[in-house]
Amino acid sequence: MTTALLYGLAGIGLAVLGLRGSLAQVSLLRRLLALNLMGSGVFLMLGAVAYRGPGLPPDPVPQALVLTGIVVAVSATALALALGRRLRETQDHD
Amino acid sequence: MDGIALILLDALLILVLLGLAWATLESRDPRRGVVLFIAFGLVLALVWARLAAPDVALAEAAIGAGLSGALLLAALRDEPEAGHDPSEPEPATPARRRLPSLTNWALGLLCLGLGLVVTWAFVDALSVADPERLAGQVMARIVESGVSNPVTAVLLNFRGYDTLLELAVLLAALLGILALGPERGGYAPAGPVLAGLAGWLIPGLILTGGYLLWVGAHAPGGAFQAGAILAAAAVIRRLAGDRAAGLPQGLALRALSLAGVAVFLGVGLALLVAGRPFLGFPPTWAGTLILAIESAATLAIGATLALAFVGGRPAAWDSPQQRRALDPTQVRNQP
Amino acid sequence: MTGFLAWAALALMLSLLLGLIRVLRGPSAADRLMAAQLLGTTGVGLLLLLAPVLGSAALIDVALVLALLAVVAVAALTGREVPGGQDRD
Amino acid sequence: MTELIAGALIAAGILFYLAGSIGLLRLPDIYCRLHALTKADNLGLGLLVAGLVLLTDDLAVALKLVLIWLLVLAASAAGAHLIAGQARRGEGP
Repeated sequence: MTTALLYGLAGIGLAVLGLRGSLAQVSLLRRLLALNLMGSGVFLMLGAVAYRGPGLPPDPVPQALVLTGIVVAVSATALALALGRRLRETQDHD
Repeated sequence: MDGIALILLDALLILVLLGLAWATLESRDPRRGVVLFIAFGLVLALVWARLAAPDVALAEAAIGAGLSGALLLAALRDEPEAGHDPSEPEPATPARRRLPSLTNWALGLLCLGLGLVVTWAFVDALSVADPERLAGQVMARIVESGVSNPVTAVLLNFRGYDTLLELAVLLAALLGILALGPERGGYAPAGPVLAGLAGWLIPGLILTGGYLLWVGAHAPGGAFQAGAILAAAAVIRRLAGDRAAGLPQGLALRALSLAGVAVFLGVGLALLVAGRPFLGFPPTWAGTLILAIESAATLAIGATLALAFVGGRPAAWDSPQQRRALDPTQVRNQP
Repeated sequence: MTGFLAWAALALMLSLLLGLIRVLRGPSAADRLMAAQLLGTTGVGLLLLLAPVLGSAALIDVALVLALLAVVAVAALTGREVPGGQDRD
Repeated sequence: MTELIAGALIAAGILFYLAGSIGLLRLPDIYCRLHALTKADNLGLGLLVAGLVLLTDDLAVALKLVLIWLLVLAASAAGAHLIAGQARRGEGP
């Protein structure tokens, strides 16, 4: 219970930090890093909900959601990096 | 007595995690930011291990602590910002400009408010004495799922639609990357150290990927982790000078990228034809079908993430005939 | 014994914290890289200790993956591009 | 008795880790630090693994632990070479 609360709050803090960064940063790379940190915060919240204490089996459903989320996040990051590169190339031509 | 040690460990882990996130965002030098982000992924993997989520810890160790770092670093190579010396004082280039301070404060306040609302909701949700969880239903019917690892059962059987759509998202991202331009420049041929490393690391990674795919049925592991590890083998291959990253050419590469979605859909449709619901595995066959889908998904995830590291449409994407017909260097240089 | 191992894990976490200071401080890229490599090894040790403490044998597999992927990250960080071979337009 | 030896080995391993981290912080130049780092990698984890192997009664687990140690050993040697090479080329940041 306390463990779940502790890590859940950490997840929320991480999500807030990432959200603020993704809005306030100007460079594309740092925005992407911030978005990834925000995603990790949300995942951590889900993971905290899934945790049920030492010795007890955790809830597999949120864990499976997180697993799906991690793979989607990395593919979205890869696509965003490719978009950023294309953007820079078109700007260089101007 | 080990209770106190674990609580202190929790506190340190959380402190380090948040500190690394903060430092990542505050880094002026983008390369430093990426290194800190890799360290963040490593600590997050430890956190998942602590939260009794070894399946997630495996994925985070493979993706967060390894692969996304490699992806970001490859992208940094064509980032003009990366060129300057970090020991120099901050140059006042446009890339460094910040938002006006008033907007900045308002933004901070807004995010904080949002965080407080989420905190309230989260604490409220946790304080329910004995919440009704889906876990009970998963455990009650896990025998029918064909696997004994509950996370794999949820991913491939009980919530198979999610995973199918996730593979579709992965494919869509890949198509986007391929459409946006040709691949990034390659790496210098490996020196003796890197060549020696690749010589044992690539077989080791492939073996570990196979092991995790197999073990995923009854213990932590599965297609995502295995796929990410295969992609890491491709990354090493490309770093050692092989531009194609060990991927096959032409039609074989296309088939590999499509394999996950194709086999998943094929199994679903075959079940429909056989008179069962879409992706409703018959319990006796479920184990075999899940292994078939997971094997295809592993290859597809590996190929997709490897192509993401390549960073665009590789020369090998088209067959040799197509390449001759449509010489990309000729086409690209026209205005 | 698990009590002792939990304290050992805590000590290793402290060591990880010290290594992180070098990642933050740098100053050179190689310093950060070394610290990142030490972080990987410390993480592997921590996972191996946590496996008996938390009673989860799967954490040994996590340690294996971390050991393999940490060196991939180091290789990516030291990767050299083709000299002058950037086909940028 | 076995537990005592295992505990001593693990404690010694942790000391090497701490020494490596402190060395990384305190030593003056990069090649010295590289030296401190490889000590921690090789000996710290090696002692830790030796202690844990004594504590387990599952042969498969023991073999996996030793395998991980060997992997880290080979990886850290190669990694240290790559990092030293980069430091010598003066590339960066």
